[in-house]
Amino acid sequence: MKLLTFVKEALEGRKLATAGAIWLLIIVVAGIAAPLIAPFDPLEIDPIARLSEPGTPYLFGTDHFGRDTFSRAVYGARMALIIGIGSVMVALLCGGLVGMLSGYFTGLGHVLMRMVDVLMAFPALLLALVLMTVLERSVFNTILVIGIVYATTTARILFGMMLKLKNEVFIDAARCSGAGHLSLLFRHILPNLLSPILVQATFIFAFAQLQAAALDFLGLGLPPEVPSWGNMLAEERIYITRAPWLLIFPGVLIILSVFSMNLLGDALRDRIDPRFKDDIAGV
Amino acid sequence: MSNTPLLDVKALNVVFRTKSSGKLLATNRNHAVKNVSFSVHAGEVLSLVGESGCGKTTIGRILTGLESAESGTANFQGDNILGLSNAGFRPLRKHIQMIFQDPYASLNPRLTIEKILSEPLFIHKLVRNRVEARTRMAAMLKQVGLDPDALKRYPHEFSGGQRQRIGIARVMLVSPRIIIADEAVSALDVSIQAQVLNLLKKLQRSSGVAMLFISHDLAVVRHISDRIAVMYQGEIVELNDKQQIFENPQHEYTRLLLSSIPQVKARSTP
Amino acid sequence: MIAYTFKRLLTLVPTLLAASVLVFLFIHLIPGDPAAILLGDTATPEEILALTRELGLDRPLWQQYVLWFKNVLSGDLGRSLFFDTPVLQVIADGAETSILLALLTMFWIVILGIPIGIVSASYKGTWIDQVTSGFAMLFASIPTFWLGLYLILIFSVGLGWLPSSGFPSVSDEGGWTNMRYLILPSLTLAAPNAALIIRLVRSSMLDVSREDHVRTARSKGLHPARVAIKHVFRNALIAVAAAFGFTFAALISEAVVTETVFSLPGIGRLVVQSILRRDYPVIQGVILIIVVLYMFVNLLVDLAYAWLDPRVSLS
Amino acid sequence: MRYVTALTLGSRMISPVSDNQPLLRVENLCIAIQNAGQLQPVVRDLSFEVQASQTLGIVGESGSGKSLTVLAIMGLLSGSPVRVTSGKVWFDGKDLLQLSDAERRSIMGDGMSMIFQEPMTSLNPVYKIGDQIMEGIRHHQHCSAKEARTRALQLLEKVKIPDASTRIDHYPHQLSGGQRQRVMIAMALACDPLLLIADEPTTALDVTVQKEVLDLIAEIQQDTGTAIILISHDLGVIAQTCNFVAVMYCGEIVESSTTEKLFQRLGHPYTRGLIESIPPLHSDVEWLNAIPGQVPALNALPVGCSYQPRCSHAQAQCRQNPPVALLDDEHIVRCHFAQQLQGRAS
Repeated sequence: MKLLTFVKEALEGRKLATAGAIWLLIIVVAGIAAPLIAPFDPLEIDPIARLSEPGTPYLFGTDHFGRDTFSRAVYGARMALIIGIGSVMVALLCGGLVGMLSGYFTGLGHVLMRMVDVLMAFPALLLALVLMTVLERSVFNTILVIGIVYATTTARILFGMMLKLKNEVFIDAARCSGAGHLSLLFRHILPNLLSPILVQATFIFAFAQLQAAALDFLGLGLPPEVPSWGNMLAEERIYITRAPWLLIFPGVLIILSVFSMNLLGDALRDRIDPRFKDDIAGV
Repeated sequence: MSNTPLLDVKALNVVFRTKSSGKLLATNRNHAVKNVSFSVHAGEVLSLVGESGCGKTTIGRILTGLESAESGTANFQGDNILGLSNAGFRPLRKHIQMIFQDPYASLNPRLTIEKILSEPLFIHKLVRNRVEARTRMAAMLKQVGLDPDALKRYPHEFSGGQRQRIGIARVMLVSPRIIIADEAVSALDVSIQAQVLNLLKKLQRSSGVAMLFISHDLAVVRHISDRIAVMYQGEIVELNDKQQIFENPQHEYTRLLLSSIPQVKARSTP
Repeated sequence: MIAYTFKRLLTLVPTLLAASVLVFLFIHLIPGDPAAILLGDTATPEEILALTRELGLDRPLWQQYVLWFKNVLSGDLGRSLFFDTPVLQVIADGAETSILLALLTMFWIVILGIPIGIVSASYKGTWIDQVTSGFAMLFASIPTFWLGLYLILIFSVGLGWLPSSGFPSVSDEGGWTNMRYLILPSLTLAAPNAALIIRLVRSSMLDVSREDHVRTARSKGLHPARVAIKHVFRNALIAVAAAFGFTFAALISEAVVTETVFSLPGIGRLVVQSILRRDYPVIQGVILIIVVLYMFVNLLVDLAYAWLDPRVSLS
Repeated sequence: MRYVTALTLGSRMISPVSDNQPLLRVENLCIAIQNAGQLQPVVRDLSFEVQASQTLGIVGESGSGKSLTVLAIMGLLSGSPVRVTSGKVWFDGKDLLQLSDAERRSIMGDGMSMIFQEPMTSLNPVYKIGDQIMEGIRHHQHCSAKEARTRALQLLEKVKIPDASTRIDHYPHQLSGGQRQRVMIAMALACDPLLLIADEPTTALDVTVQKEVLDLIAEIQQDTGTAIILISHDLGVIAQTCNFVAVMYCGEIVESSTTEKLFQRLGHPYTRGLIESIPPLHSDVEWLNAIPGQVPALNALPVGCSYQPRCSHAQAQCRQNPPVALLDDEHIVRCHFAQQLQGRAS
């Protein structure tokens, strides 16, 4: 509930970011209610209507198999949500936990952070590519790989924030009141980290979309039959001149969603504790 | 005043090690507190006074278990409290409490005053339930000059002086034996500082709690203490009754400090 | 400064060793017999046995690592399965394209990112700022390959101004005019990164402009432009320099995509093709080299940082 | 009409027939802060004068508007949500508020310069201190780098930086807090200003260092005859350094006089309250005579006298704007009961 008021306050007076938030809401609704909204099965092939232009009954036209682009785009929204939320969860659960604990228990923490440094020596997409080489192409693996890539930065960020928070006077005060480690970590420190974590999650969500699209494009992401915006672009790229709508619709959807998420993240970041602002690597 | 002191610090040494940037493995050693000894008796106010970097704050943090010492002992009611683990120190926290300098930083911005104040009550099992806790907290807030309504509010809704009163309430709620007050009034405006000083003095008198009052301000120190220890570069250079310190300073540094303070010479006279 | 450089170099060693272990283990992560993987599908059992002996695959893992590391130090990264030439050779063939692409991209990033960022910060809150920082964020939100495809569509297919794919070496016919092949790819690659630099320059300058020493500079009666450049931008540059390490990493990542879109014979496309061809020795070699390069860039960034901030180098 | 201004508060009374022009004359200065679409006044109808080679101390607690006043005089409010809404600031014959930005800048750092509170952050960390001192000199005097450096070296020696010829090439972080404040003073003196504004110059310093810096400022004033405005929350600092004092509360000057007279006959209950809030150094008192309550918020200023809710002498009359009372020709108090209360113990 507090996070919701935090978001509401951050959006106050920021028209573009509010528009972004509304767009994201539409994506969320479309993703959840995809079967109700999509007029066709995203995998259904209509051989006669291959590469038909936008109109009726195919709102966004069809691809080279004759599949309805609009329906695929709506299911793509669902996939975007799954990838985004999944990656954020993996990044926060792995990276967030490692970073927080490392920052709190600094003895072990510095060793853990050195290991994170080693992983960070691999540029993000390259690390994802290498991991995908070893793994099968699947939705789960794509989420895992993107999540791990951003877990490293998340660990770093939370480590830094924890070091700052741990030296706060009110933490000393809580210790003097007799609070133990668990109480310090979860009652006193974590609530102060929630809004910066939310901001970080917003940016991870945005980046994950771009990474997933890039992986799809390189043929190393989601399985080709999965209706995702990235796959739609990857499969239809050769029709860019013959059927430009095939690339415009999914492309614009990705851009709008990432842009909205970045706008939202930016608006939220302006509201968090200024000490944490520089820690969060966003746009 | 009984013969055995409540808190007896002997030969305390603190060394901070920081990584030296020039050499690879070398560390810089900063001997922050050198061979410091003093004692605080029950019901007494002892002040540590000195300029920034003299080690006074470090001593306060050591005695509340927030930092560790290199060597020395600190006997509280006969038992050495140095070198205790976080858990080992916990039972002592009911008896040794701390007031912090910055009223804006010492209250968790995410917690209501009720949560902040009730925490030590529950940890030290001083109350059985919320209702009892609330009664205790409301009474204490009245004592420090705040409305019991404050419980429902967050720290940012209060002014600096009010927050410091809340900090004092948190400390007094557990009825400690000794309070370590680290620059407790330094961050406050002159008129608020006077209010809080009066409050501290009143509570100290009425409860009989001992106090280690850490400050850079000699005038404030004179007002509140029984005895004063003057610190310079990690050492206590002079420790005496306050009358002696002010009227008959022995150490050169004490004299320098006293002569450096700008004063309002003319007083309000008819 | 020399002592500082030396110290930074030394701290790199453990990270580099640990990273090399990860790269080494990569082959072992792939399901199957490493020797069979390294030789590909066509290998005979005899060949596999021979390689097993040669690489010591029958020995404990740490001995294999030592052997591998020795080979790496002597420049032997193994043989490519696809080209059947030394991996180092394969990588060297792609180096020219990638290095020229990186340099040209860096050029765009610096000449676009920094001035626009300064303008955006100087006109904070005005429509100029809103437009520039809005567009910067928009460009940071566009998938690299999508931008590349549309640049091709407009400037190559539509207008016919620039070539759409490939890159003949500058030592081939055409000489340095062949750089025109890299204009679209470098712009594609620069767009999101320049956007990030714009936003970073802007926010760092706004942070610095709130610092006390800027007020001191203004109190001297200096011209606002001089305050903005000499005091605000100069100090903001410290944060911007630190970010160039991340920019380089992003560049490598996005170069993989860009080189694929524009069919450039560079290292980035080599990675993708090698993955699709299951040419594991090449993948391993490229990754090792990129990691070393990335660390080297980070070292340079650290040194630039220390050079820009006397508090670091002189403390 | 001239006589009306004479009754506004001044560090010195503006006599109707005064012929020697003050160096700085602030008339009815009002400053407001832009807050959620509306202007909240923070400094109200402020008037005072500074004569050449005078030291005026402005004392007040946080929120009294003392820093904003000097920032407005200096011209450093631009770019913040705070602005001057009305009034005049006459300096050296010109109304500063009517000047163009360029004209204003030609005075900043030249005829008028400023020292700030935080010596640790007020110097640019990436430039050598010598270069930072030279920057202002070269800007205003258009001299060669060599001449500027010679001048910078002289200045560093003047502010008693030991080993100045080496220190000139040091970076700020290599200096202690006290030394940095000396560098700030050197920088402010670079172009021989007519007026030096010091905003809490010693608040961040230890008391022994504070004494050295205050002695230095006093010495410089003796030597150069520069007029000084010293802002402080510490009455002791003001009493020891300044020959005129203005006490500010809630954006108004409530009392002003020569230092000697002010402390002899405290006119305003607030001034008295402030002094009685400070524990005495050379005697013991059981309880401090603290001012009750707290400084009102800007958006909830009381009607009439702004001190009235905290004042032990307040009466119904105090809910009207207090008149300006002249205790004598140089001692001015903004209180309904100035005459009755003065000297009486509270």
